[in-house]
Amino acid sequence: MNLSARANATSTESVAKLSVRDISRRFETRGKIVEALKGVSFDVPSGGFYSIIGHSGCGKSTLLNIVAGLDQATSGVVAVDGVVRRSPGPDRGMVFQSYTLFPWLSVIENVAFGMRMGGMGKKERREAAQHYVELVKLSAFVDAYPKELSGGMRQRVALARALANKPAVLLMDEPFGALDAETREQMQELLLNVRNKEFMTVLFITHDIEEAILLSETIGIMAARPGRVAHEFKIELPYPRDAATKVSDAFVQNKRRLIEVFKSI
Amino acid sequence: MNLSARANATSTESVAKLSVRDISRRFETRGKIVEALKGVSFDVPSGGFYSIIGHSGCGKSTLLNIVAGLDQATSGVVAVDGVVRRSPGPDRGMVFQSYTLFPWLSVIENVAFGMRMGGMGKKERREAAQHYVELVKLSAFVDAYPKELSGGMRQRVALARALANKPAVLLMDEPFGALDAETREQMQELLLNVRNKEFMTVLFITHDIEEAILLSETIGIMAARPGRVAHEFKIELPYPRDAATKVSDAFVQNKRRLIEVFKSI
Amino acid sequence: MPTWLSQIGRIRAPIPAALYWTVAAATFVIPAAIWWLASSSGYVDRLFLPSPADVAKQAVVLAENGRLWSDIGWSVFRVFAGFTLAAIVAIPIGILMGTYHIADAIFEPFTDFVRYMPAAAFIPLIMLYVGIGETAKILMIFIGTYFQLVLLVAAVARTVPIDVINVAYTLGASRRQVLTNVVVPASLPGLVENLRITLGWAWTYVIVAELIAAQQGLGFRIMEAQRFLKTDTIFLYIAIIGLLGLASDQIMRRISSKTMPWAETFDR
Amino acid sequence: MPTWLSQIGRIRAPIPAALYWTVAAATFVIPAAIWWLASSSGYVDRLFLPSPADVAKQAVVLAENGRLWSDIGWSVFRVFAGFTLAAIVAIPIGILMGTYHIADAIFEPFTDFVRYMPAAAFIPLIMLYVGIGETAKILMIFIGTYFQLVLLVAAVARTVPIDVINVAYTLGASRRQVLTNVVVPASLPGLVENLRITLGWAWTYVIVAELIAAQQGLGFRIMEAQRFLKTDTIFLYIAIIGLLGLASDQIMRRISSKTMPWAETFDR
Amino acid sequence: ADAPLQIGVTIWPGWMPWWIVEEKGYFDEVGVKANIVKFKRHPDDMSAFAGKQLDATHMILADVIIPASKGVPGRIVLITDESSGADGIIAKTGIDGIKDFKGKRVAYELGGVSQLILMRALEKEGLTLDDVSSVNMSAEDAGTAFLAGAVDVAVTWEPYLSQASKDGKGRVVFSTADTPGLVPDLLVFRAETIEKRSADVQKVIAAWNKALAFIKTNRKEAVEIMAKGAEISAEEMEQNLAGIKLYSLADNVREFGAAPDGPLFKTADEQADFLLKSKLIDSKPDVPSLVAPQFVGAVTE
Ligand SMILES: Nc1ncnc2c1ncn2[C@@H]1O[C@H](COP(=O)(O)OP(=O)(O)OP(=O)(O)O)[C@@H](O)[C@H]1O
Ligand SMILES: Nc1ncnc2c1ncn2[C@@H]1O[C@H](COP(=O)(O)OP(=O)(O)OP(=O)(O)O)[C@@H](O)[C@H]1O
Ligand SMILES: [Mg+2]
Ligand SMILES: [Mg+2]
Repeated sequence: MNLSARANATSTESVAKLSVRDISRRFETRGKIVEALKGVSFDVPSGGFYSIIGHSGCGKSTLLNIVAGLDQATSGVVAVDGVVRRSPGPDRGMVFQSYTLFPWLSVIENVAFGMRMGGMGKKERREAAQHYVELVKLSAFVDAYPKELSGGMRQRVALARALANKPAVLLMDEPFGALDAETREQMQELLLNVRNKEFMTVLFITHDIEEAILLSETIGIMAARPGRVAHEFKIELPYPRDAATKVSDAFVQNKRRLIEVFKSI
Repeated sequence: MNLSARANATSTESVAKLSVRDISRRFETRGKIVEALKGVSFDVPSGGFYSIIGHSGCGKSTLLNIVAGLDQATSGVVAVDGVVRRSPGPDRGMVFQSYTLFPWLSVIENVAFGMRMGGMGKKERREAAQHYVELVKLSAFVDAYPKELSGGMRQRVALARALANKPAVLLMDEPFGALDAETREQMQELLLNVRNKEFMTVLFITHDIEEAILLSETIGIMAARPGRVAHEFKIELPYPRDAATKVSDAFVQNKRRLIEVFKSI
Repeated sequence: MPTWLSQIGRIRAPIPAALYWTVAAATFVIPAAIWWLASSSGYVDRLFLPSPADVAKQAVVLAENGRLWSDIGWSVFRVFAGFTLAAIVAIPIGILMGTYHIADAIFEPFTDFVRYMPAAAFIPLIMLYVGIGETAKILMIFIGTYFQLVLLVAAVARTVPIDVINVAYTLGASRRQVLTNVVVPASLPGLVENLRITLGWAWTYVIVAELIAAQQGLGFRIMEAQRFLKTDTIFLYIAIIGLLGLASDQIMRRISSKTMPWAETFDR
Repeated sequence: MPTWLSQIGRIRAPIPAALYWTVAAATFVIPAAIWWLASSSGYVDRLFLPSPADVAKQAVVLAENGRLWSDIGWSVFRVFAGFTLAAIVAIPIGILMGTYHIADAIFEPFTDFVRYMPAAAFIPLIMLYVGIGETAKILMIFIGTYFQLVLLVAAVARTVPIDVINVAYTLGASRRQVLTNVVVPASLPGLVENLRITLGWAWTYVIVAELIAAQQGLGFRIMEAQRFLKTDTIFLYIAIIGLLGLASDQIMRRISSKTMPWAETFDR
Repeated sequence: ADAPLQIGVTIWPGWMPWWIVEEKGYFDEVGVKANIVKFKRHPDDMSAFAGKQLDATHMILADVIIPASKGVPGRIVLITDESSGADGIIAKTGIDGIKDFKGKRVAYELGGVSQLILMRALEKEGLTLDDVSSVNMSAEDAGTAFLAGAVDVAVTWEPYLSQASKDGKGRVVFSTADTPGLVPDLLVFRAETIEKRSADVQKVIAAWNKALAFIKTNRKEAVEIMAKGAEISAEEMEQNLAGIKLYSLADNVREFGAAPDGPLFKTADEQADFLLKSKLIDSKPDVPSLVAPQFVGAVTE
């Protein structure tokens, strides 16, 4: 895989952590063709936070799946550290739009799954997992099975599971969609913290413009038919950020500008 | 069922469209007891719009399921027009937290399902369904199967399906969770319109405080452990409302007050 | 590296149809070649392993005198009739069993009791009550198939997600409608798959069924050939049963992938 | 109206255990009563329908002389050994078939070909290669069970949602780990259910297996009794097979509901 | 007005003449409505017979005697043939005689003709079944098992006997050729059929006789018809026929003799004693009542 990788990566001078190059994806079902993605390209530098916003059905989940290696692009490549990736791996952790927990594992076992796959010992991984379960405020439910959890709780378990695995690149598809405002804020702060500490690179899909601004360095605005990144928007806010950032003037300005751009597309 | 209904309904003097009376729900799994709901009571008048907000896992979905007749309360009753309801029926339409479409039916067939059950003719129901598919902006996907839709598109189909069935009471569990801001706004307006026209009574779960204020007459704020309605909050905004309502002073005031109350719980 | 090669090791990844059928063909050609070698080398007794040529010769003989066709016709008829009957009874009952706990109480324990019994042991009772005509043979296949099929149908009906059922209720479907308009279509892909599997079971009963006073049929002819040590005929007829099964399998697969475009399966 | 009564008609609603078992018991008691009436009224020939008393008498005789126990022991051993072997082989192969398209190409068409063949037709080849000892009988049950089981396992493995597999990949599971840590546990409830169903299938082969030089066993004794028209023994032994099956069914159900608390099923 | 008579038959060379009856339409010729119903396994046609599904079927003596003790009324009307070398005992090379059977694995069908033949053979050398290691299998399976080398001795029938000799796997050490009269094959009718439709029964026997006559006069064609029915070659059919002795009417008259003193009665009585001794039946039926000699007698007139 490495050979073609070099060739493809030449366009990115300083190698980006994650490069998405000219991705297209076409679905053909029963004669009908849907051009879900066409020529999507962007880079996320190491430790960067890139959010994608766009209307329902514009191709965001499709894009994330391709980046994760779970779906194959009709054309184009995805590279991590300049190496082309076509299949999924632990370097790209993912939180799915529909929280897919393992029904046969308890909360803590779900969170510890990645560590178990990595060969970590039982006691060690339970401790580590416990930590993340606490972070997502589910200590009271460590031994519950997914079917005994509420929607928002499941989403948080999925989040803890992805974080606990410490992926180099974290892909998140509307991870906070089912959460109330307060919990959502807590999770946003959690994400900001963890990312700082672990130096993760994040590719994030959201519908919440404020959330996008609070978290991201860059926001890619996608347009539909065919799905493409129509505009990239840099957020000029210093890190570390927290909930308080949202009431700053700079934040409000960024928001106003972003909404303008978004509407113009 | 009617007998006990009368007895139970006496406490509501002027019979409410939907009465929830002292509902408790306890889950017992592997020895552990979770008190998901305890003594939840409220009324929604005919044509009323009642929203429930509350932290993740506080029991909102459980409550809605009981109102729909899909789960059985440990104690307490639910009455529609003063008649106790213990099993599900078309008088209480529902949009689920996880959009559950019928995978073997196309978009239009999904939307027309309720009408088909009601015995409406094929041509007639297709026309009616077509109308709702257009309202949720999925005309291009009438014949697609659920597996070919994005998350937000599925949610809209579920919405159209519930609306098309014109239930007396509409129960909605975070129906707009997976939608981008613009589509969400469109759907909110759609809901306001349809409710006006069809004179539906709505019980609505959301995480979005602005959404709750924009849509509701009354907001029930739920607290957890055990789940209960800790506070009822009246929204003093005249109908008809629309997206513009959100920038009015009254709206902002309501929001500030609601957030205060919510935080105090 | 061609992409199809990298696809091979991937879970659920489809491989090119050409590759699929090449490999599948190889799984037939290789045993056939081994058979041919083994029988022609004389390493294995011809009496137990006739040569492909002998079998082919026998096929020509029987095809020419027409017996082959009448045997196929009769057995296909019996299996088809018995199986169809079993399906007609098992599908509604199985769906009820998987849906209503009370139906489960009525049918499941008793089915669990009867299904273990060797079908051949029912031959005397069958002869006593329905005689020795075609009905008896069809009934034998029915008994051999029904009790297994009904449990498989129930198992499928049980996997229909409760959410989907609940949605239908809130849309005003009556219990009856939920059964016919939700449980049935939701079970359909699993149902077709299980019918396909059970059709194979029905065929394995053709010998038992044709113990009952059959005058012709594939199972009857196999037994007759066994009596006279005609190993080539036995091999021929066994292979024909296999081929008939293989063909019906492929037909059922085609039908199911054509009629259920919404199901998530990996196609051939 | 008591609540349990209203539960009866509800889809997927559990009914009280007492009601369940009362109804289930009735499905045994009623046919037994009909049997008793039919045989004591003399309406049906005793030769075909011995009276319950005759059967009970025969049970006492055979239990006392020990033959009953040795027959049960031998048959249980054979069925258990053949079935276990079939499961050991079919589960891994079936899971591969349901997971890798290439494994499907290798095994499915050939299995589809072989599984239609009447197992009894393999008796001569079995005798040639493994003789007439216990191995032969166990192999017979293996052949009768394996080809059906492997397809059922594959069908189950195919229903594991692709999402769950994908999640595991993104958490760093290797393909091998996905197989063992995701596909296998996700298939487990369906697998256990299908093993339960196929165990019944294995039992129906006990007669065929004991055609091969058995000196004892339930199937053997049934055939012997048939030879001498000892209908009471036939009835006794058939009932015993049914009861053994019923018992093993209940045990497997218990095990599966105890070991898989996370599965969504309606319990008894 | 009467339904066609149902005559059960399992595959046995001595009963193949029915194929000629069918092919030549002898039933029509003699004016009786009758069907030949083929069964694979012997117990199955007996079940059908006991269940009143058949009016007649073919049996050996033990098959008549055992059900009789259970109240199934069968009447012997005709001896069709006698196994005369078609059933036999085949032993591995190295086993020279019956006395060497001691401790060897011997395959035979429990309770069937095979057991009878084996016991008769062992008796000759002063042995009993306890001296051998019994392996229970149908005659065909026993033959197959022998050819497969899975047993040392097998009681089986043609073509397994000649096949094993031909292949040099063993040799026939004993056969029904050594025991004349031991295994007569019989045509047995239900008692009530005989009572109600004795004329038809008589016609069935007449049809059978026509077939026998045809075999005599047109042996080549007859063998071909029978071979075609059995799906084997004419040579193989001949080989099968070599092991049996078809009974002519005259033979029948001789065997039935002057009831109840004829040789058939004597053999039957002996076998009933033998079955009783072997605990295969609980009580001895009245043997003479199992025979309906009038039909054989009538034809000769
Ligand atoms: N089947 C069950 N078994 C055990 N506990 C359950 C079950 N279903 C729900 N619960 C518990 O009941 C409580 C309420 O769950 P519910 O789904 O109603 O929450 P919710 O308010 O809808 O949350 P969210 O906003 O996250 O969807 C939770 O603590 C949950 O763990
Ligand atoms: N399997 C499929 N077959 C056919 N079309 C598909 C398939 N999957 C996705 N699509 C189409 O691709 C487009 C993009 O879908 P995608 O799920 O990426 O949208 P999205 O941006 O994630 O939307 P949302 O915000 O609603 O989740 C949609 O038009 C959808 O209909
Ligand atoms: Mg999406
Ligand atoms: Mg919820």
